[in-house]
Amino acid sequence: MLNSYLLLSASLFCIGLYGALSKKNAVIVLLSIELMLNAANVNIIAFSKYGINPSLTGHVFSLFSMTVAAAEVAVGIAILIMLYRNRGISDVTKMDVLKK
Amino acid sequence: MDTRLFAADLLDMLPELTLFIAIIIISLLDLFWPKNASKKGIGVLTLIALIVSAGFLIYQRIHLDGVISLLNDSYLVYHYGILFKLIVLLGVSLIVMMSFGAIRDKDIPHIGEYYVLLMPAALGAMIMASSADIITLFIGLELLSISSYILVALRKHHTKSNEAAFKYIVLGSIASAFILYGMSFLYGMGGSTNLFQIGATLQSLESSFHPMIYVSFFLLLVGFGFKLAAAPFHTWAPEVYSAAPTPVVSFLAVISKAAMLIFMFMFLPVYFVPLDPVQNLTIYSDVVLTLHVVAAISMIVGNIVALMQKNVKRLLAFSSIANAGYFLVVLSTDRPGELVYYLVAYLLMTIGIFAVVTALENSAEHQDISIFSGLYFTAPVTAVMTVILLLSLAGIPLTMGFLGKFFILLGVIQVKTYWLAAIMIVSSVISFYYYFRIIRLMFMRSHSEHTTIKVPVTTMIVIAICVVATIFFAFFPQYMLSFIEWT
Amino acid sequence: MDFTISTYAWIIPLFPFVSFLILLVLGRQMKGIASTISIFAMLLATVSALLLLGETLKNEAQSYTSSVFNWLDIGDFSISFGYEVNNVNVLMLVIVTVVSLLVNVFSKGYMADDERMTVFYSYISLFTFSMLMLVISDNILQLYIFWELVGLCSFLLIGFWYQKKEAKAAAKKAFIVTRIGDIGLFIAVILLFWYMPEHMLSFTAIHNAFETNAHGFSDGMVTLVALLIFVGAVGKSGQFPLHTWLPDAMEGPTPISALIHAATMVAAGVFLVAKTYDIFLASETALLIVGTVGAFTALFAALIAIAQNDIKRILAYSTVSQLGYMMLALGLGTMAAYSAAMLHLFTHAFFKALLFLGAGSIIYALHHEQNILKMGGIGKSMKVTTWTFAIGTLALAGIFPLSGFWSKDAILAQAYEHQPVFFAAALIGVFLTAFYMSRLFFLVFTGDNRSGHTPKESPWVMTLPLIILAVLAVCAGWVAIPGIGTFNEWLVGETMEEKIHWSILIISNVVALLGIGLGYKMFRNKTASSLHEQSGNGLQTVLARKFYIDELYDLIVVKPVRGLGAFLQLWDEFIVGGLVKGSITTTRQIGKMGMRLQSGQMQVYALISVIGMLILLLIFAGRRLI
Amino acid sequence: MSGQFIFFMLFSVTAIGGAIMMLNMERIMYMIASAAVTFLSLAGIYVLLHAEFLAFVQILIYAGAITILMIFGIVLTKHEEKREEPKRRFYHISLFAGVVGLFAVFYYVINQSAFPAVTREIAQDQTKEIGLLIYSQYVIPFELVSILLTIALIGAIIIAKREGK
Repeated sequence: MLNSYLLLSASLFCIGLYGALSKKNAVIVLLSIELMLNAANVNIIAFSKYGINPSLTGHVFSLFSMTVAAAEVAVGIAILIMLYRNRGISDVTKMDVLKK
Repeated sequence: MDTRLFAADLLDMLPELTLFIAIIIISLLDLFWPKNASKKGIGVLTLIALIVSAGFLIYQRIHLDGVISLLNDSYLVYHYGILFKLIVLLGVSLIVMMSFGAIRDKDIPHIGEYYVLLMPAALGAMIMASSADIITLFIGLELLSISSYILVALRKHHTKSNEAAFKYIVLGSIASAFILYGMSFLYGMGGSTNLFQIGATLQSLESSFHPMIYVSFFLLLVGFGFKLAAAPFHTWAPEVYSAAPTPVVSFLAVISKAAMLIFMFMFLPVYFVPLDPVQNLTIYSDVVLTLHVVAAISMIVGNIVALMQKNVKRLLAFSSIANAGYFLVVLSTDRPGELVYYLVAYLLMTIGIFAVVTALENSAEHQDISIFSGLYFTAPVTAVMTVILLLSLAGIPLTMGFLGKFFILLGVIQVKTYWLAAIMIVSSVISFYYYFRIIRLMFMRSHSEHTTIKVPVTTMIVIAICVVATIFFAFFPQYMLSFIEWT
Repeated sequence: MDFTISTYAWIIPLFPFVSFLILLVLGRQMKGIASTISIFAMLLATVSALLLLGETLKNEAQSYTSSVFNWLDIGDFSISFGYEVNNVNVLMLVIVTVVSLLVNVFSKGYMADDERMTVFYSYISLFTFSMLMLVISDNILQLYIFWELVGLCSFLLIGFWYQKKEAKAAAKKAFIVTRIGDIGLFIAVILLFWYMPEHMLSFTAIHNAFETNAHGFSDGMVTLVALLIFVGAVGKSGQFPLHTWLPDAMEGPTPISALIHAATMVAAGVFLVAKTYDIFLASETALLIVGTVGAFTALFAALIAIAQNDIKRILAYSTVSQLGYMMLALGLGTMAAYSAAMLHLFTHAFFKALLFLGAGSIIYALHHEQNILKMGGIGKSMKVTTWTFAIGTLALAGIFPLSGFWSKDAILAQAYEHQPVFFAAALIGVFLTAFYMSRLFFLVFTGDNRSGHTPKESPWVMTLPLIILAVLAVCAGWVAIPGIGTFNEWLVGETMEEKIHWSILIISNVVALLGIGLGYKMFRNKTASSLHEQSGNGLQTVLARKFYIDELYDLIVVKPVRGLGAFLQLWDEFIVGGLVKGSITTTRQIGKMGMRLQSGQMQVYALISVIGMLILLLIFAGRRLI
Repeated sequence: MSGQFIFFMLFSVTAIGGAIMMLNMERIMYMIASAAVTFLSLAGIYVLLHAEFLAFVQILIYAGAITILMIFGIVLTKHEEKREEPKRRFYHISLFAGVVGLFAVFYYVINQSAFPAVTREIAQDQTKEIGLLIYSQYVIPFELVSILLTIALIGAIIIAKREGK
């Protein structure tokens, strides 16, 4: 049973990664990253039931990681809003003024 | 084996507690700070908090006997941890001092928050040095990362800076996701969040788990390499370095790197998993080999691409990528003493050179390498000190930079990794060239950019501290080495 | 222990260092007196060095070592920062201080118009300091440190006129080529560190360990270490195949060429081999390689010198060739040859510095004209320069009784006794040296003035050093007149049985005179037109002009020799030059690739990381699992 | 086929389906809605894993807070809806190969490792147990998280704030 959960999480991680690296819309990129973090949480919770030495620690771990994810996305959106206000873009492929 | 924290234990956490309380108090003070008063007061308070915290650390070190372990071995107070924390505090203090003269209102509208934010970042790094628990490590890392995302974004009216901040947070979050995913595997196989227990359990696992152990390492490596700015995970660094405020850049270059080194220093022992008892082969040996390869790529890419740069901060970004390579080398030879020495050397020369850059770019209003031209004729003292810092970065003898690299090389040759030693020597030879380019620029009279340069007093003090220490600890490394080796 | 100056030898390098600091910090305000400060500091250093010499002459040969402080103490080993005073070191101290003093004085005139004079003097002071520290280092790590610093100064000074494209290119080349040598030396230092008993790196310890055979090295390792040290020496002393940077280094100011690229720094390679001679003595192979490289370099650099027209480049190749002589002598592996090498180092420093400064005086008078074909007839108007230059030429050619004669003879005699092949090479070298120097001399000082300038004798600050050096170039060799001089015993500390090879004394003189004579015949009193025709169509001129003798020589001796020289120059340009260019191109390519990664697209950045991770994973984990 | 497995299949299909929909939807609001579906399905998965408290938190934070934040982000930044495909074919091919390669590695690794089939029953009163853990063993990260949230709050405000000029 554990394998199924792990595979679910692996698929979510890879889909999230694909989204983060292929979508042009900055908000969706952030959302895809949330998906990757969520996949890690699925992993952790699955391990806390089926892993070696199951315990509630995993729950605590994923609780923390959810909080962190929320904080990260809040800052990310704030930066995006600032960037949009100054440059008027939200397309990540157009963010290339720094290339050399 | 107690899993609770008692009031008495708080004494062992005084340095961190100091910062914790300072963050709360100073950020509240910042809210009620008089509108027209200078925000430098916040900076001074921050500096005081950092120094008090460092004072507690030194006190703690003097009275330290062995290892203090709290909360079921998840929080450790030990010699090298204290050294790392002192380095972090030293670095942040220098950066705060540098900022007094360097940060201008038109650049950063929220100077008070700027100073406040440096503290949680330092706190995150300090916690990582003490933590043997992956949850605490992760939270410490994120505290550091999120603070630095905000720090990079503080230059609000600067579109390049906005863009760099967004790139930094997106890439940084992806790196965090990789780290978290890798940690989840470690947690699953180790059955605990405590690194010692994970290490013990991993060793007893049967060989079918080995692939997963490898994968957990490589997942961590992505995040680790990213935040250390080691190639091929370095690509963000030139952009963020060139766009962020210079004191923040020196923060990223020094403190973030130091924190990541602590992070990996904690994780590496987990991988002492025997593969083949006959050949004395462990997963650790593969891990080390991987680190060596990453180190080699970083040194080559960093030093060579730096040759092509015209923007000072991009040049220094690549130089810091190359330095990430040197750090990886010493990390993989498992010599904490040398790591600390080179870390201090790197801290001094990097913060010193960024202090110079911040004064020059504020005066010239651009970052082209030509800001250095004719410096010797407009500001001779600054120029001479810059030369010393650059010589140290290049690893010319009689500077800390040379001794640091010399120690690293001794270690590499001792473990008979000659190819890595060769790459290290050759690539640092290449680095001479771009550092000398800057030096030569400074002694060109005709092309002088500035008529006069005003280096703010605090910036000058920072530069002077860095230069004097760089020279002093090269001539008398004994003082530092005996402190590092103190038992 | 009585009061001895040896104990205070560490003061000598401090004079130039203090002058460096003063010039560096207060430089801008004191532009006028920068030279005075530097000269005064060097004067003090020279006097102290001479006092020290006086003391060592009185005493029996003994060495004084002192560690100033323990520099590094890690675990079970310690490296001290100290100094050593023995006769070899004192000899070097005297050479460096005297030449440096005279060059300082000379530069006051030569660099008078340069607006960055302060920078120039601060570089010179820093160089002299580093060189003196290198000389008195008591351990090889410390020596390495100053070895790097002198290299750094050399690099900065070659590129001193950064506006000149050639100067920049030359600095770059010197940088890359000498670096190869430095890496060799550095690896040798680290190997010595790991394998020496108790990680001792002091020269005394190396000496003791290798003399008593109590070192922890295998035979192969000894050879390796010796050769790595030699690689360092090859780079610094411009030996084949790393010699190519030295002629290019002539793009620097001429006084610098005299000081760094003729008399002192380039001799550091020879000095290094001499300091670690015990290691070389322990390996036959290493000695043979040292000697062969030296002999080959001596010969082929002399050949190339014939084909050159730039006065400084001729002198530069001559330097390479003379350093080759020293290496040749060291390769013979006897203590007598060792002291012959040091003697030649000693005399060469003076007459080569003299020649370079003389060349500087000419170049100064001719408004930076360096091509000898465009000089001529200077002898009439620049008497002091001419006479001193003549003395230098004769000394370099090895004419009795000037200093070069005695030192070269000592090397020839030793080569004759131990390695006939080297002897033959050295003898041909003597002929070639005499020839290219007389060519230089007669083209420059006799005949028509082809420069288009009216030369004036240089001011006294420039001629005075020339006169002093000329005196030294005459006398310096007398310390080692076979049978009379006591140089050998003083240097090595043991009495040696000396055979005086009268035949060699005579042969070498005759050969040298032959070379000069040939040069005289061919290049005396050239007019602009005769030079032009000579380089034109050969056979017709022979018949028309009826200069049978001249042209016959030209055809059967000079042309082939010059052809060979030109051929060997191809090595410089294509092999070493190609190597330098190749390494630059490769780095540039990698750099461009690295730059191309910076596309500004963050998603690309992330993908690079992920794919990089996957590749590493597949390589390092995959090999265990598949 | 146990009931648990049926529910697992149901939730995972909706989770992965939601994720894929998120990548392929035309309109941004639909994308966010699909992501919300994924987050909710994952809450279901957590329930299956006996992590009821976390399932609750998941709904609160992800399906609630984060989705709302994203909608804020969408509203505050205008988006051109038309999709013109950029000419980054090489990039997309290598991206696809990279992601598939990564998944293949995960697949191999997960199938290789033989976790023991023992499960230990976790305490009934999870909320209390988690609370106890947080306030004892994990009190340090807990305090740090409080700082982290404060910092993120301050940071988000000062960054997003419009500067009066």
